[in-house]
Amino acid sequence: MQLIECPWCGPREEVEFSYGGQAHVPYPADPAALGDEEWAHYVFFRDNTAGVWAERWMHATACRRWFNALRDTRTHAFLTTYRPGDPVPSPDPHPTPTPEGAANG
Amino acid sequence: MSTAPATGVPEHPSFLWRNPDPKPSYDVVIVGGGGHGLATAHYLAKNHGITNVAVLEKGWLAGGNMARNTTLIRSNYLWDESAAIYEHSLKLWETLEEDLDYPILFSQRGVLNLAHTLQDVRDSVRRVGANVLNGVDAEWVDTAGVAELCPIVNTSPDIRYPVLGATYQPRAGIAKHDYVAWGLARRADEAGIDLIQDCEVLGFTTDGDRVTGVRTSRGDIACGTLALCAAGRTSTLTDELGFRVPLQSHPLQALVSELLEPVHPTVVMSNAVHVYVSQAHKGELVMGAGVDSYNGYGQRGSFHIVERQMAAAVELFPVFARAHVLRTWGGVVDVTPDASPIVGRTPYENVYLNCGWGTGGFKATPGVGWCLAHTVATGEPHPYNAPFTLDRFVSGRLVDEHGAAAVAH
Amino acid sequence: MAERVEGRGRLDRSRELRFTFDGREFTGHPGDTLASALLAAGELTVARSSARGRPRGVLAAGAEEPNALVQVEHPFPDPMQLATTLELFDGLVARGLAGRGRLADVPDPARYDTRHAHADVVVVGAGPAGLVAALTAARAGARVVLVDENPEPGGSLLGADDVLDGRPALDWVAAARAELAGHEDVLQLQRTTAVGSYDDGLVLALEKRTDHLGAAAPRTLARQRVWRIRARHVVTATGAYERPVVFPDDDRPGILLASAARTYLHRYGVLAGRDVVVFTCDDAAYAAALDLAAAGAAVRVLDARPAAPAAWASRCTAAGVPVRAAAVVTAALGDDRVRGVRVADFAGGVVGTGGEVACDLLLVSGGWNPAVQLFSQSGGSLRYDGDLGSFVPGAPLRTVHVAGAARGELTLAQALRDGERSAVDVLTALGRPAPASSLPDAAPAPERSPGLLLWRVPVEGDGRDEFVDLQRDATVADVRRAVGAGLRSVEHVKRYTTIGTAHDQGRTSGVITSGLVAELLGRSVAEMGVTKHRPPTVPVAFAALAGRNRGDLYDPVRRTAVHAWHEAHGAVFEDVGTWKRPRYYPRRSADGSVEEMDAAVLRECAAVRTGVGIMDGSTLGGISVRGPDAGVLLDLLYTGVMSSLRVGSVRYGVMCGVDGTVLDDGTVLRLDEEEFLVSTTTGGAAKVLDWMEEWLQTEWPHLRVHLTSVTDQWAVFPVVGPLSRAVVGAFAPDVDVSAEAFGFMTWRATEVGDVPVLLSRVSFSGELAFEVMVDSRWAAAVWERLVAIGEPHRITPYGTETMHVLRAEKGYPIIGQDTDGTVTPQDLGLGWAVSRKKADFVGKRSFARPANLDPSRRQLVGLLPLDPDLRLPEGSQLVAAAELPPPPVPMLGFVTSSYRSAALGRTFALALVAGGRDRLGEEVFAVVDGRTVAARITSSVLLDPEGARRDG
Amino acid sequence: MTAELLRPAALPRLAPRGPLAAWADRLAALPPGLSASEDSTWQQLGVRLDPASPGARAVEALLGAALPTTPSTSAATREGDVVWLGPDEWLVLAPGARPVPVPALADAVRASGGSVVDVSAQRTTLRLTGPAVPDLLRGGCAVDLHRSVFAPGTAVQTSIAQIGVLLLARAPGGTDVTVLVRSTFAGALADWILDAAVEASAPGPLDDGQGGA
Repeated sequence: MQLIECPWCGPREEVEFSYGGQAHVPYPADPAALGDEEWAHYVFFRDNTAGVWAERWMHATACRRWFNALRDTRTHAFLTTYRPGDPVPSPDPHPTPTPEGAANG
Repeated sequence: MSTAPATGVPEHPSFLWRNPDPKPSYDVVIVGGGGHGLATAHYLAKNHGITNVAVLEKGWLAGGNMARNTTLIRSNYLWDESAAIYEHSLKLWETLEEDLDYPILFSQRGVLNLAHTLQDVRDSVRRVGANVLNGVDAEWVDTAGVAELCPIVNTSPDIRYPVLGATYQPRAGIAKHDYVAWGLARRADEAGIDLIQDCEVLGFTTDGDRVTGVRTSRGDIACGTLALCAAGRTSTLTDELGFRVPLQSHPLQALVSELLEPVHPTVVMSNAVHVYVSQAHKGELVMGAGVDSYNGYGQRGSFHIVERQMAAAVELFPVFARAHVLRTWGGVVDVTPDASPIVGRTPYENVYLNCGWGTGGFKATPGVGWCLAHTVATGEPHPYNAPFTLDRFVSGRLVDEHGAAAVAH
Repeated sequence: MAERVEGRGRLDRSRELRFTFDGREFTGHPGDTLASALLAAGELTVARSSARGRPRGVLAAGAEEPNALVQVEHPFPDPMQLATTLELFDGLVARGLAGRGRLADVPDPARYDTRHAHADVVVVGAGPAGLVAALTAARAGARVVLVDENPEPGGSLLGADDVLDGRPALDWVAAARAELAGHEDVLQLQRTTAVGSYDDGLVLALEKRTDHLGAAAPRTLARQRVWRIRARHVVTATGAYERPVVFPDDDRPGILLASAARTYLHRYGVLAGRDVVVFTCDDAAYAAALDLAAAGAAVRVLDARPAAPAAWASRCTAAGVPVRAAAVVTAALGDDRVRGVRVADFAGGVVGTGGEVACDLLLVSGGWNPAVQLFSQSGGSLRYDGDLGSFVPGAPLRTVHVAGAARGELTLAQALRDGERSAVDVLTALGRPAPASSLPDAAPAPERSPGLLLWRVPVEGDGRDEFVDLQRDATVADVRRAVGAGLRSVEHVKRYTTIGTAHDQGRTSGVITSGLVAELLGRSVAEMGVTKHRPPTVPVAFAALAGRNRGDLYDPVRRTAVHAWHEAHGAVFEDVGTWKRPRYYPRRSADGSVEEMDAAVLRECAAVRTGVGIMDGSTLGGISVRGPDAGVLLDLLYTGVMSSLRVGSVRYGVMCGVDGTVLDDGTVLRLDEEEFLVSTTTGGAAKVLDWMEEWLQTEWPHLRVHLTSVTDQWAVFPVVGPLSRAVVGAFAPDVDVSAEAFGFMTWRATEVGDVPVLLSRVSFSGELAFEVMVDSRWAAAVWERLVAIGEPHRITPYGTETMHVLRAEKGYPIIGQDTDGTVTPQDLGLGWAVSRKKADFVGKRSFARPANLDPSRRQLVGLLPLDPDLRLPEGSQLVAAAELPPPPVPMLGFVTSSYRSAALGRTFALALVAGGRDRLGEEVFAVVDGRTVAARITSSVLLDPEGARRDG
Repeated sequence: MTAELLRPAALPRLAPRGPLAAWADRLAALPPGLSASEDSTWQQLGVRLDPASPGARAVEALLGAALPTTPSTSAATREGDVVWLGPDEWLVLAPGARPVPVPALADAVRASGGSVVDVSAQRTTLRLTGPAVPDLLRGGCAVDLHRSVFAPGTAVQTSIAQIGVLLLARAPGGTDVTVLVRSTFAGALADWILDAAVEASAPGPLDDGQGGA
């Protein structure tokens, strides 16, 4: 059970969050212009990276904000979290240090 | 010779397989030495006489999900296509012990899927109705029926979500996973098929729309036909081959208790009070619940899933209060958007795909092995696996086993 | 013969505890474990082995004990306790287990609970290393949690007679405990075992709070408590387990680990034998030999190594303990218990000839296995240490540290230094200055000489009686057979032989098995590795992990503001998600008989259709959508246009997933230019708010709109029926409730008394209806007033069952009952609610996929059984012909909703049928209990299709 | 003719009722060291606003307090509190008898694209006081209540068991906490507290050194 660093509230127990799968998959600008295959790839296909990838989380029981995270799916360890709209940080080899502040930020 | 190591569990044979080095080429290369890969090899030899086959396993044989699942076997799935392939698998389970000449402890003790809400009851009656019309043995039992089939279930009307009844499939049950795996492996090895362990696939060699060989940690191996049976790690292989599959790999946890005197006669599953549990032959309770929400290849999950499962277990089975969790672990299950598998063609002319089984992999083992062997041997999917195409996600003709779980009004 | 000796042990000999084991009466003292009390009474045999029924005795003194599994019968059946860790209490009734425990067949009366705790560092193990680590951190002002499995701190010191600062080591322990108790920010937990070490410094520990009190345990106290300790650093000072050497008949009662015999002497005052042979490959066994000799036993030592360690040999000579080096035990003699050993020379790995020696106790030491479970669980990799002959922590982890014997630092002095070193590492990482070092002086102990790596005594023979895993009765023969079968991985050997799968998880057998397999394959032990360590470290009761999430607290019970009224008026409730919703209100007649559901529902339906009914609709979701772009957001999410809705009006809307299937539906009120009030289904409330937030925050953050849940802010009471206008008119006299002034699908705001109320002409029954919305704090009062005003019209409260019938008579679908996640708006006949004008909305593109355009899709239709009195079971499958062909039988669809209708005077149903809307009038057959029942497909709107009743 | 309708005037005044009305007597009988009292009369306003906007300054003037921008904190206003709920979201609390004028607040935020929603009934408040409160909360809430990180001004949105709550620290160390809970979950929280109190009523066998008060 991990501590997840909400970009606003700080580190919180994993049960407080809900998962949103792969990040940075924008809704198509003009769905009507897409063929069935392209549309299916938006609706059903996502990466399934075994390693570091960008994914989405939502802090469901507190600030209720969506944010992104870089996480290594092999070890489950979070590298960093960042706000939607912020650029994807470079995968920092050193995972998020155990938080200095207490669990309630 | 010494009797079986534990209380009355049959002994393994004194020879299982050869551990050969990989040959430079094979007619068929199967990537993944789990239950599905071994079953495919067995049926290639048994049904089609194809034995110039290699099964490549990156770790130890049947050490992935085959060693980590909760060993449930049933075919009472809702949609016609699912019922067909799972029922075909169940019929093969019923003769597998003879076919393999191996004690797989196949026990048809029945499975109860509990209903706790009025919508559960509607969904259950619907599923039972569809099962019967698809030739699957299924019946709806009321609360008293549940108490009769499994007396330790708490059928009191006062619990948080009272049991309103259940679907019951008498022919469903459990089997001993490693006995099944070793039985399949021994038969394949006997037929001359090479089971290659510690052999990780690192890449492929291709020629246009054909794959000509696999690059592995134990050298390059050429192949006539390639079958992918890597379950949770399928995406790593398809990424290498340059085509996408709609899979997400999630941790799926399971646990066992200490050995207990027989107390749980059947298999019980519940969605609303989320846990499923059976008691294995040796006496340990074997339990599981849902996947962890996030993607993960760590073969472990978050402990709050186990705690929630324990609250459900004690709620449904008060007598389990002082049973003890002896060991917890996790597998990596590949889930598709419609919770149904993909078994069939790929963009490569000589490559076939078997994945997306999510939490249903073990029960499908003989069935999918049989179908994939047919598909590899004939180049044509069998009617049982024909609906489970990769391109169903484009047409929208899903086989949506997810859909039913909704809260009404 | 094992017996109690005077002047030793940490017992309260003034009090006697009576207990029963295998049906016989015994006594012990407070401070005893079941194992020590049995040994004190000369009882060596505790169980029969699971497969071969051989007698088994206590081997160890702690959690690594493989044999002494017992079933507790009183105070309450507990299927698997270890005699070596079960604290003795008066009235205990237990029996030896032959492998399988027995569960009680009555519910467990005990309470269980949990506690969260936070610390800078959690130290696991209050032995010498752990105590120093905790003291060092506490003195630096850090927040510390110290957990220890024993009733009192001290760890290995409890089982020895070490000296610190010139005084008994346990005096130093007592001082350390007192000092720690003085620190406000230190939590000491005894009888608490760390069972799991998870991510980011989470340690799960199980505290046994009242087990040692037996039947005297107060009912109000939780018997066991799961501690969730979130710490920034973890120090595991969990010591090491001594391992045996395998030899023929090594399972006889009366064979103990050397350190265990020493513990029984010092901690429990039990001399485990009078004529003792100590067979060792390691220095540590000499201390046991000398202590037992000092207690009056005749002891001889056999050291497998070419030469005995000089310092220990001289101490033995001084104590009259003969030592024979280069010698091994080649068999234990005696059937029911050990009565002697066969001894042989051992040089260059070859067993020579030898003789027999009588003894009543055989102590064994093959070396030490550091307890690396928690480090390994935290993701730490292990490294094989050739000197120790065991696996130790490999590369260090950033926040999980290992100290003392758990890292192979086996002497007391090393443990103390390593405990301090680990605390200083933690303090450095925390940026806290470390206090001055103040370690106690350990009396000088002889330098440790290298141990001999000996997994088994290399005797001839089939290995059938050389036991490796005593609990599983697994032998060297089984290991050989596994390797012979082609198995190369220790994971395969474990499953083939079941070694390491019992409660002790291979603590004494795991490394030995890897050693044996390595020898058979000619490979190194490092290459073989050991099987994976998994939580929990010791078995944990299901109920302990369930904690207080039991009964009504298993899942929160969600109640509307009017719940008390519903209960008081005899409502029968239904679970809808976490809500309790009234399903119907059965009448109780004077003779005490209670109205059946069908009768109650017919009555409630008739009341609504002919008079006036009132329902509690407060469970529906409510979302305030506010801002200049509120309309834009709704247009993107609903299938229809919402931005054109006028202030004062209401519109029905459907929301789809990206795949075009129906997600939820409900009404939308436009409160003002920049504010809409969206209502959702009960089950959809949380899902829809999350869905809207996800799109707004991650796809359209530019939209100026805010979402707020107001589900619990508003209570909603539909007042329905021809007489509803009279009741609502009287309730809100300032509002003109006439049809002309207050049109369908519009709303009016007013005040009743000084309470703001919102009325809306929304109907889910086709009848004239007004939804009364009020601040939920005034809900109970408003409901009671509506009921009082409606009393002359015999206003009737109705539940979900009646609501279902009324809406089904009008063909209105219920999301989640008439849909199953694969159904589209078009399938439900809601094409009118799908805009053709809008360029895009979520789900629209999927409508154009081949599968969505397939005419054979299942569509919602009405269904009238030819027998008007037969109610089709909901969920029944529908087939084309009366005669059922053999399976698989093609199915046309299924019944989603089915009721008895007061208004229609018959039963009716709704169903999803392939190409249903093109089959109106056709016959189809429902399969009920294996036989077919004919029914006619009709339009889904069976009552007042022209909507004449809507305006009353 | 329809029957003579009861004149509304003849009916009793519409009186509000808190969600925990049916639990009041049981909550009043909690063991020593733990007391719990409901107050559902608070005015509660959900405010959404860009903290850097002019509207924010206007709101601060109206409330007599700076809008807290440090996550999980609250500030005292003239009458009550303003609680940080998110990067552009606050909950303004005021006594029911001395409410903040909603129209004035709405006008203050509108120009800056903000919004105000009356959510006074969405949550009720339960004040927990006494030395046994920290141990009670630690029985189901993962928030660190140590005096160094949980003191007046701390306002944490979290959960107790599976019930979402907002904790307002009224004293260091968690011996005086105002708990805001969704009205329809209030009964479930009260049941949870009453069940936890079974243990709090008996003297704990172990001292609890969790750095309480």
